[in-house]
Formats: sequence, C-alpha cells, structure tokens
Amino acid sequence: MRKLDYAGAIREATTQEMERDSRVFVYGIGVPTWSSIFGTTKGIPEKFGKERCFDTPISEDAMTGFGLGAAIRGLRPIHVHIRVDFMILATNQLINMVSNYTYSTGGKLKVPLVVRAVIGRGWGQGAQHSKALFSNFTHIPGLKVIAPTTPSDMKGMMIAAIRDDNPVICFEHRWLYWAEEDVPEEPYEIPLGVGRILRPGKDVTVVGLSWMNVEARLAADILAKRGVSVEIVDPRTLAPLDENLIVESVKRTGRCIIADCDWVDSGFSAELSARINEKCFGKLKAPVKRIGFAQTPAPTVRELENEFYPNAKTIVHAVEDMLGLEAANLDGEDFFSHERRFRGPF
Amino acid sequence: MRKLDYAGAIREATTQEMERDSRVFVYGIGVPTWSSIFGTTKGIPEKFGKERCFDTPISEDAMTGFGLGAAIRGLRPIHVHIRVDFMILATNQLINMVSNYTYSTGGKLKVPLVVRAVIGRGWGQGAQHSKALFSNFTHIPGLKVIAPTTPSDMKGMMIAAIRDDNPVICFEHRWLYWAEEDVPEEPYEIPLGVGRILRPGKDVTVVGLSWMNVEARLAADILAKRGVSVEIVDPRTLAPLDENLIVESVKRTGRCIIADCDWVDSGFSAELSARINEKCFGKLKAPVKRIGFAQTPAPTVRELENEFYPNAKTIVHAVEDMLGLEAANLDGEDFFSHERRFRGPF
Amino acid sequence: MSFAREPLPKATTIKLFKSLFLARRSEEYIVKHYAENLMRTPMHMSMGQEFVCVGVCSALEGKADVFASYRSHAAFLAQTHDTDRFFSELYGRTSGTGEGKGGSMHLAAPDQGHILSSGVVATQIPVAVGAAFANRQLKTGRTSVVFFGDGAADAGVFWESINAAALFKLPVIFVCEDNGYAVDTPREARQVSKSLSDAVKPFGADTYEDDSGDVESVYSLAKEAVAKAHRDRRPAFLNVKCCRYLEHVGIGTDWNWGYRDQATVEREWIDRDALKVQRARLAKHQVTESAIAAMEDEIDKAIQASVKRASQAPIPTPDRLHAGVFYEKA
Amino acid sequence: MSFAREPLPKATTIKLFKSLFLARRSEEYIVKHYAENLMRTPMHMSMGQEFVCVGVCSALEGKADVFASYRSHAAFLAQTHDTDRFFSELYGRTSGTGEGKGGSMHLAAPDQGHILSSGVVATQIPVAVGAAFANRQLKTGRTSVVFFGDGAADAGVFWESINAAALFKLPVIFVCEDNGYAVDTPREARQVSKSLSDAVKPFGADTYEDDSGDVESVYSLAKEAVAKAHRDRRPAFLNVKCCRYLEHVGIGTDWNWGYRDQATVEREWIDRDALKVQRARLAKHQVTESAIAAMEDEIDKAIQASVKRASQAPIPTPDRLHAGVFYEKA
Ligand SMILES: Cc1ncc(C[n+]2csc(CCOP(=O)(O)OP(=O)(O)O)c2C)c(N)n1
Ligand SMILES: Cc1ncc(C[n+]2csc(CCOP(=O)(O)OP(=O)(O)O)c2C)c(N)n1
Ligand SMILES: [Mg+2]
Ligand SMILES: [Mg+2]
Repeated sequence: MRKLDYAGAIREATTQEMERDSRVFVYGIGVPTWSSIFGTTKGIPEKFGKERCFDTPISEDAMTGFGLGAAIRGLRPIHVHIRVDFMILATNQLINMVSNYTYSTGGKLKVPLVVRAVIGRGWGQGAQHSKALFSNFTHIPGLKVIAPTTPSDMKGMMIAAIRDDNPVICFEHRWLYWAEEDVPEEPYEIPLGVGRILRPGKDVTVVGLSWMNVEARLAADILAKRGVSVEIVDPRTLAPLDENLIVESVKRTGRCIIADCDWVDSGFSAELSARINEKCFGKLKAPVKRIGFAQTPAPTVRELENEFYPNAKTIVHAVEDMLGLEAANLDGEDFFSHERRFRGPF
Repeated sequence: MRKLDYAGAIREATTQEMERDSRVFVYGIGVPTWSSIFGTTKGIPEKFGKERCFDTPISEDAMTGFGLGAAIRGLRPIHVHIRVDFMILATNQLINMVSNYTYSTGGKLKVPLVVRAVIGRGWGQGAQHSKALFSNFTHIPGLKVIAPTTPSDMKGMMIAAIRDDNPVICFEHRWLYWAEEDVPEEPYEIPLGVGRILRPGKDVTVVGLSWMNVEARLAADILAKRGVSVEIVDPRTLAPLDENLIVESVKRTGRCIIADCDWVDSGFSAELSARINEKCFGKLKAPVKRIGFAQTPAPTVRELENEFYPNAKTIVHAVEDMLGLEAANLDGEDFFSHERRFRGPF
Repeated sequence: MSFAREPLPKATTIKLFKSLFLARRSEEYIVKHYAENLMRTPMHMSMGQEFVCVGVCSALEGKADVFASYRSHAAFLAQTHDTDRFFSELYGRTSGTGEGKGGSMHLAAPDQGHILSSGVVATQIPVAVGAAFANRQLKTGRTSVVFFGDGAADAGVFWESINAAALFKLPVIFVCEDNGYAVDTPREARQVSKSLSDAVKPFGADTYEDDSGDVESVYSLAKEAVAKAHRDRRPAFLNVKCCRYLEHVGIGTDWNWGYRDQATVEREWIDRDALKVQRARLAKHQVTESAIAAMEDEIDKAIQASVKRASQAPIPTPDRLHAGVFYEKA
Repeated sequence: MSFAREPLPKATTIKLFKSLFLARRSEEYIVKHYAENLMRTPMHMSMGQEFVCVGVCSALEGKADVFASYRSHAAFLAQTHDTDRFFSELYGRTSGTGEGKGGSMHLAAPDQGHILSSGVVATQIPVAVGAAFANRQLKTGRTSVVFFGDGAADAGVFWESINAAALFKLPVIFVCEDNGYAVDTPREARQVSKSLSDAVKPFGADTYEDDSGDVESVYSLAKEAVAKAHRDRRPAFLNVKCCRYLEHVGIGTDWNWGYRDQATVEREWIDRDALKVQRARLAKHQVTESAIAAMEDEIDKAIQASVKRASQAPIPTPDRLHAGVFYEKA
C-alpha cells in the first residue's frame, strides 16, 4: 500500500470506476478546469475526454435535472458542486425529482446519480460559503447521504456510491482533502449504511461527523492524558444510518456527545440525539450533548469565526463537563489551523 | 365576537395590516386570481388594487429575491406559495440571502418579509404536492418559522409576522382553512416565539405541529373516555421555539409524544426530541416518541396514503403503548376525512 | 402557421385519428366517472390539447423518450396507447404505471418511452436534456421529447435547459403546449416577450410556431423538426398554440371564472376541434362512416376493457408503502 | 461600440479619474499587503474592470441602490468612495460595513446606496428588481442598479429577473461586467447566444453594448440608459466588455493557468487601461501633471489614513457573534 490523500482517494475512485464502466462520467462547474475541484478531478479530462468529464454553465438547477435524465436513461453521472451553498440551487431537482423518481415509477427506474458537495471552513468565507446542510437532505426519503472522513473510507464509499443504483449525496469537508493514509490501490467497496468505530474507548462516545472526527481524535488524545477514554464513532453514511453501531457504543459508555460541523438546531445532530435517547433510554448517565455551529450565519472575521466553529477544545470541554472534571488548561496543546495543511492519518 | 375560519383569519389579518400600513403588499402565483389561495386573499385585489396585490410569473427564485429587495428598501411584502413544494425553488434566496441579510450587514438592514407556504394532504397529491419541510427552514439561523393551528392564533400571529422586522415563514395546513372559532374583530398580535397549551392534562404531553393538534385533540377525547389525561402543547412558533413551555409540560407529565405532519427523520420532531431529552433528563418515564410521515415519498393511492399519514389513531395507539394499555378498538370513533370539510373549534 | 404542407398518407391520417380519439375518449370516460370517487388523484385534463402530443409522438413512431407535465394524459396515451396501465394508475392499482403511487401527475411507462410526468412546473425539462445526452452516448437512436405549458417558460430552468441542450449539441425536442394560460393567468401577464419563439432563438434552438390547431400540421412539423435536430445536432423548440377546454385541474369547465370568454373559445377553438377535423379528413380519404364508427367502437371497447381490468386489479397492500423508495435489483 | 459621443465637461473627467484612481489604488494596497494575513477574507479583485462600476455609479450621482457580486470592490468604492468602512471590513473591524461579519464578498453601506454584495452567482439580481419596486412605490427617486458577471447570465434567475422587471415596468439597470470568463471558463463554453444583448432584448429590456474599455463611454451610456429607463418605465441591460487583470480570486495573476494569453490580454486591454486613458485625458483638459499628482497624492493619503484607522479599530468581541441575527430596533 501507499499513502494517498483524501482528494487523491476521490480522484482514484472516480478514475477506476470510469475505467471499469464507460457509463460513468463526471461534470460540474469547474470540474475539468485548472483548479479541478481541489485536485479531485485532476487528470481525468485528459484521460477520458470531454464527453466524460466536462464543465457546465452556472445553471445548477438545469444541470441537476440533466444528471437525473442521464442517470435514468443508462449513464452513471457524478455531479460536483464546489460548495454546498451552490447546491441549494439544485434542491428543487434533488427534493422534488431525484428523490422520488424510483418511488413514483413503482420502483421501475433506477437513479444512479452521485452528487458531490464540498463543505467546510475556509479563509473568512462568510455566510454564503460555509454551510453543511446535512439534515436538509437526510430529511428526504429516497436520497442516500454520505460524509466519509478518512481517505480509505472515501475511496471505498465513493466506489460504492458510483455503483449504487440510487442517488447518493457525498459531503466532503475541504480540510480533509489533505488528510493522508494508507489506501489500497485496487478498487474496493465500503458498503453504504455501515458506520465505523474510529477509536475504541469506554468513558464517553463521541459521534463525529466528517471533519469533526479529526477534532474528536485530537480531543481524545488530550483527554487520554487525563485518563479519560473516548470512543469515536463515525457514522460515515448519514442516511441510511447505522443506528445500531451508535446505540451499542452509547450503551457501553453511557455517555454521548455528538460533534457536528453544521448548525445544531434541526441539524443531523438532532436526529442522532433523538434516536440515541430513544434507544438508550434508561442507559444514559448524562444527557446527550450536541456540538455544532453557533446558531448564527457564519461571520467572516477570524475572531468570530473561532467562536462560530466548534473544534477539539469544544469537545474536550464538553467531555469534562459531562464527567464533572475541572476544565483543563489547553494552552500547551497544538490545535489544527487551516493555515497549515492537514496531513493526519484520518 | 363572531366565528371566523382560518382562511378568513389570514384574510382579515392581511386586510387589516394593509389598511394600517400602506407598505404592506401581498403577491405570488395565483394570489389575486379567482381561486385566491383557498380564499385567503379574496377581496384584497379589489380593495387595494393591483400594485398591492398581484400575480407573478412562475419564477419563484426571482420573485423571492424580489420580496427581499422590496423588504430591505422599505416595503413589507407577503409572498405566497400555494404549496411548500414550489417554495423549494425559493430556497436559494431564502437560505443564501434572506436569512443573512441582516447579519451580513452588521445588523443594519431589516427584512420584514412574510413567506406563506401551504402544506397538507390533499386528494391523492403524490410526492410533489405533499411536503412540509419545517426543519429545512428551522435549521437556518435568521429565519423565523411559524405554523399556527387555530384561527385566532393565525390572525394574531399573522399580524405579528407582518409587523416583524425579520423574515417569517408561515406554514399553513390546508385542512385548517375551514376550521372555525371565535376570533376578535380588531387587530391584535400574538407574539412569535410563545407556545400555547391547547389542552391541559397530566398523563402524557403531546406536542402537536399544525394539523396534528387537531388529531391530538381527537385522540385526547378518545383517551379521556378511558381515563387517560392528555396535555396538548402547540409550539405555534417553531423558531424561535418556546422551549420552556414544552419542557415544563413534559416534566409534569413525564411522557411525551411529538406528533408532526412531516417526515420523522431529521424532521422538526427530532429537534424537539433532542431538546426535551436534554432538558428533561431523568424526568422521563418513557422514551420520547415521534410520530410523522412514513419515511417514503408520498404515495397517491388512498390505501397507501392512509398508511403514510399519521392521524388520531396513530396518537391513540402511541399513548396506549407508552402507558402499557391494551390497544382499544376504535371502530366506533369518528375520524376526520378531508372529504368532509373541517369545522372544529381548532 | 401550419406545417401540413402536403396531404399525409391515408394510413397516417387514420393513425392520428385513432390516437386522438383514444386520448379524447379516455378523458371523456374520466369526466363521466370521476364523481364515483374511485380515481382519487387530481386530474389535469388534456382535452382540446391532445393534438399536440398526438402529432409529436406519432411522428416519432415510438422511438422517443417522452417527459411531460402533470397535464399528462394525452402525452402518455399518445406515446404508449396503453389504456390498461393508464386507468390502472388512475384507479390506484398495482397494475398501474406506478403501482398506484404516482397517480395522474406521475404517469410512467419508461419501457414504452413515457418516462415520468411531473407536477412541479418545468422540472421535467432539464431531465429531457440529460436523457438526450444518455441517448447520444449510448447510441440508442431515441429522441428526447419534452412537453410543457407556456407557464414553464416563466421559469429560469427552461432557459437554462435550452441553452444546455444547444451547448451540448443535443437534439432535444422542446414542445410548448401553448394554451395561453397558467391556471387563469394569461401569458401576457407573465411574460414580456411578444413571441416565445423569438426569445428562444438566440439560445440556440431552431424554433417553430404552429397555430393551426391541427394534428396533421403538428405531425408534419415534428417530423421536420426531429430530422433537422438530429441532422444539425441542435435542439428544436416547437410552440404549438392550443386550447384547454376544461378547467385547470378537475373535470369541469371554468367559464364562470371570468378569465376567458366561452363564446370566443368556442368560436376560435372548439368549432375547429382537432378531433372533429381529423374525423372529417377520413371521409376525404374514402373511409366510410361505418368504417370510422367501427374504429371508434373498437377503441371504446378497448377503453371499457381497460377500465374493467383496472377496477378489478388489486389495490396495493399496506406493505407496499415502503417498497421502492430505493431501487431493488430484480 | 462606444458611447462617448461628445467630450464630457472637465469636472466630470476629473471626477471619473478620481473615482477610478481610488478603486485602483485601494486594490493595489490590498495586493501589497494581503500577505500580511490581516485581511482574512477571499478577495475577488476588480482590477482592470473598475471603469464599469465607476462609469455607471458616477452617472447616477449617488441616487442609486447598488447591488453587486462578490467582485465587489469597485462597485462599493465607485458608489460610496468610503475607504474607511471598506478597509475596516476587510480588516474585520467593528467599524467595517458589516462590523467584520461580511468581509470582501458582503460589503454593505445601504445608507450610501451600496446595499449588499453577494457571493452566490446571480443572487443579487432579483433583489435589485424588488428594490426598484420599493423605490417606485415609495417614490424615493432612487435607481436600482445591479452589477454581475457574464457568468450570471448562465443562471435562470437572470432571465426571470429581466422578465419580471420588464413586466412590472421597473427601471432597473442591469449591468453585466462582461470579462468573458466565469473563473477560467469562457462565455462560449457556457452560453450559446452570440450576443447576450440580443438574447436579452425579447425579455423587454433596452439593451446596450459597450466594448470601448473607456470610463467616459460607460458614463455616457449609463446617463442615457438611466434616463430612458425612467422615461419609458423599462429596464435597461448594459453589457460592458472588460478585462479582469488578476486571477479569479486572490491577488495574483493567472497567466500560468493556460486559459488566456498574457500577450493578447496586454495588447487588447492593459495597454489601453481605462485609468491610464483617463489620466491622459486630464492633460487635454489642461490639468497639469503636478495638479494630477496632487490629486493622486490626496487619494493615496486618504487610503493610508483609512487603513490606519481600520487597523486601529476594535476587533469584534466574541459576544458580537450572536448579535444581529435578527434585527434589533435602535
Ligand atoms: C414551480 C411551480 N410553481 C407553481 C405551481 C402551481 N401550478 C400548477 S400548474 C400551474 C400553471 C402552469 O401553466 P402552464 O405551464 O402553462 O401549463 P398548463 O397548466 O397551462 O398546461 C401552476 C402555476 C407548480 N406546479 N410548480
Ligand atoms: C450559484 C453559484 N455557482 C457557482 C459559484 C462559484 N463561482 C464563483 S464566481 C464564479 C464565476 C462567475 O463568473 P462571472 O459571473 O462572469 O463573474 P466574474 O467572476 O467573471 O466577475 C463561479 C462559478 C457561485 N459562486 N455561485
Ligand atoms: Mg398554459
Ligand atoms: Mg465573468
């Protein structure tokens, strides 16, 4: 095996599937151009030509319907949005059309469409370039929603998504693109709907979403030094959810913190909390705690951004709070800053 | 006082505000035409003229931006969508623009915009005319979201919404339009963010959303005959939420059922459950139970619709289940059918 | 403008008549029986406009992928002639096009080239563009056709879709069933352009206007437009003026709404009803009245039989609710 | 086409020069100091294109409600000349246009007629139409102006907005800063129409093309277009060809991206840079070199002073995060 980063994992999954299956194609604004969506489509236009890797007008609504039409008539499109904020223009097609084409035809039509959406904090991006909106899509029956955290998960889940006969929305946190780890070279599938315990522990379960798993790991390292053992569960697929994995973990630890990189109110953390509370009734030693964005539009200035976005510190303090520990002084700890690129193992 | 129905309450609130304040106007597809959005805008074009009550092209995206522009430059628009499913075309403006215009200007601009969206079951409407999507909007900071149940609440809250300097999305269940009750003739405000106990009880709290409060009342009547006392809490405003009212009720009864007319997964019921579980930790006698649509697109055929939509029976059985009671035979009970118009007091 | 440049062969005239008659009589059946409350789905009737879909679908001789709006009946029947699955869907039976899950607004017989009709204005339009792309890549030889109302041209996605089809050099056939109204709002109250075709032209489609009200004109036009679209690798936009006889949704008339005048509509449209005109043409082709009556009778019988099969077909059992949310391999 | 039909008065020439210079030098300051990492917000630079916003805003003499895209600097400065609040926002200070919450993509000085710029392509366009409606109803005498790139015309909402403005007879001034690219994708790879103006015309706007690269031409054109728009109660669409000198976002150049040729851009645009041309014009108006230098110096000093004030202004305290989500009465 060799190391591959998350962007490379997407690129490799896409390339391998395009090689294997001539029906697969990838398109979207900026997809074949110089910037190649954080490098995730680099080399693909040269290799597969303009008919299988192409740019589009800034017409997200039509280009989503386009993907649907191509999918139901035999192709397997991958549509890329460089920001989930722009995918909002695709919601009419995604919610009113893509999600129910199979159902309304009595199960006759399949919709093998992958929609990729980049999320995550940037450099003072402000209110229109900072959303995640997981729950706006997990709410909709007929859509699968994934948010892989590690490069190896990404590769296997992207391949599974491309091979899936149903629409899959894939959320990619931009800070993860630089994460590296050993990733198998051959194509493989990680089934959608199966979560993963990223780190076993016994005192508290942190259910992390996307980038927040990286923060959770950092938090767990810090807490380990104080003898607190954190279990990190990455659902990976948000819909359909591997509820059992999460519930069993929380039953074991008796405590749960949900760390999301989205707003808390009506976020996916609400769904997780509702289910955990229902299924772990009587087994919880403390109320489930949700962590996420402040319930405000994203500000631009760094000092308010730092308040807006949760991170490892937020998790550490939440765990301390839950366990009744003193708040530690974290001054000596090394927290992630996006000014230096992320290179962690997951 | 005289009796007024829910559609009339909307019409009266709109008319009175338009009389009081010449900046208020109402517009949208079909608004001034013959069908007048279930009668809610009847008489308004005649009274206020075409400049203050007008039709639009089927251009929901542009016409939402239009409302925003009018609102920030001094008018007070009311934009009407005859189905929330069509409002999905407005999401880009609502989420990317309307919700953060005040914040991104450092609080300088106000956005006194009301957006009305009709929801609710019809006559075999199918997957594209049946949504509610509450949580897709309660998730977004900067938007207020209301869903009044009774005519008198509707009148007072619509007036409050029109007078509010912030964007308010008002969800109106079409079966409620025919609900009648005593409604004061003069204008009055019911403050947004304040919930209401529709029926006091002591054994179990049902938090009802919109139409489901009607079903809850029917369920409560049935259960009362068996000695079960149901408390019904109507949040009325979903964002900002009157959390305290709900939490206090659940603390009293120790049991909670959330009855929503939307999908359960990542629905507003998830947010309610998450908060109730957090705030009532240790005080619950049973897990919070969520009721809502089946997690499928809405089918058309009546027999599947009946499975898809929850109703009073669903609530009765949930309460029985929670209290460990035998399931009652409900054959003799009179359930609501939309084939006969609803005329209840709420 | 009319496109019926030379008389069509007798067989074609008969085919068009039969297809028109099938659509008309199927809807007449609905009108008659809707009050029985067994077809519990909103009906957006094609009556009066059938000639548009019949003309276009007949010209394509089956090799089409058709996308339609909620005003779906004529498009569905013109393409499939399948009254069995049509009525089964309206009656909400497992034998329907969507096993009862779709209803009138969501008719779907993809195996017969009627993909799926859609209830949100203009949503079906970009889907047709994507289907055309797939048809080209997979060399199926099929033509993507999309039907929509004049109201759909209010929507931005319509313009995005024409541009995309032209940009990608796809022979999509965009057919506007221009009945002049979106519900009761006339085009002039929604669109500023004098002629929709003129507005569409710069977006890269060949445009055609037809106000003949005649199925043979539309048929001829569609033949020409489809051939040119494939030849030149360009989309075509057909704006066909037509008239909805009934109310926007439902089986009644709407003369009392006040937005259009019954006498005018009758004079301008109903008096030259496409079906009537087509029936008269048969005589010119030496088809006897009794031969015509026999054709009509055959179609009526087929409809009766379909309705009977539909009403006897099973209603979906509750467990079907959760089936088919995701695609299940056969 | 150029619209500078007759020489403008000296005072106007000077005004335009100053406004251009202000925008250019403000951005030059950004280029020079961005690496200090104190302006922590993505920068979509106007450099090269400033003459479009300067020409239009100057013609409106303040009585405008301006809506702009993320490429906001020139629009903001041309309308407000307020370098204080401009730099304060870029530095993320409480004295900024959005007390640091907006950043470069969301500049807002509604009291000075720059309402709010927006980072999602085309989103600002319909807002300008609604503002024009309010301006008419409230008889403010203000004109709604919206700036956007050629990429925005890919989006359906652009066409919906022109149609709506024309339908409601609103004198909205739609200004396309047509630099020929959306990031590195040329217009031909996105739009089929040969001329955007030709495509817009049927939607009911008066259309104007300007490829002069000259601020005085744009100024004259805007004067004419605004007057006609008010007189005829119609929107105007101004397509002004221009060139972005720097990369799409950021302060560098992008010659190495391979999508455009440096030598060609220099020959066709940079050599006839609008600011340079305008400076040369001053001489023709008998403004001496030392007088010009004095003007330039004054502006440079103002920029320096603004930057200084900005960098000394307070950074928002954490409690401001939750302030202003909803409007708070003063
Ligand atoms: C996006 C959207 N907005 C509003 C509606 C409500 N609506 C249903 S049909 C219709 C009129 C459409 O008119 P047109 O496209 O001309 O088709 P016609 O009904 O005349 O066949 C409207 C506004 C809708 N279905 N979808
Ligand atoms: C709806 C939407 N889709 C995609 C983007 C990403 N994006 C940002 S700027 C841009 C190019 C826009 O080009 P143009 O409108 O010509 O403006 P210019 O940058 O040339 O000034 C794109 C595609 C976006 N901001 N919004
Ligand atoms: Mg119509
Ligand atoms: Mg551009």
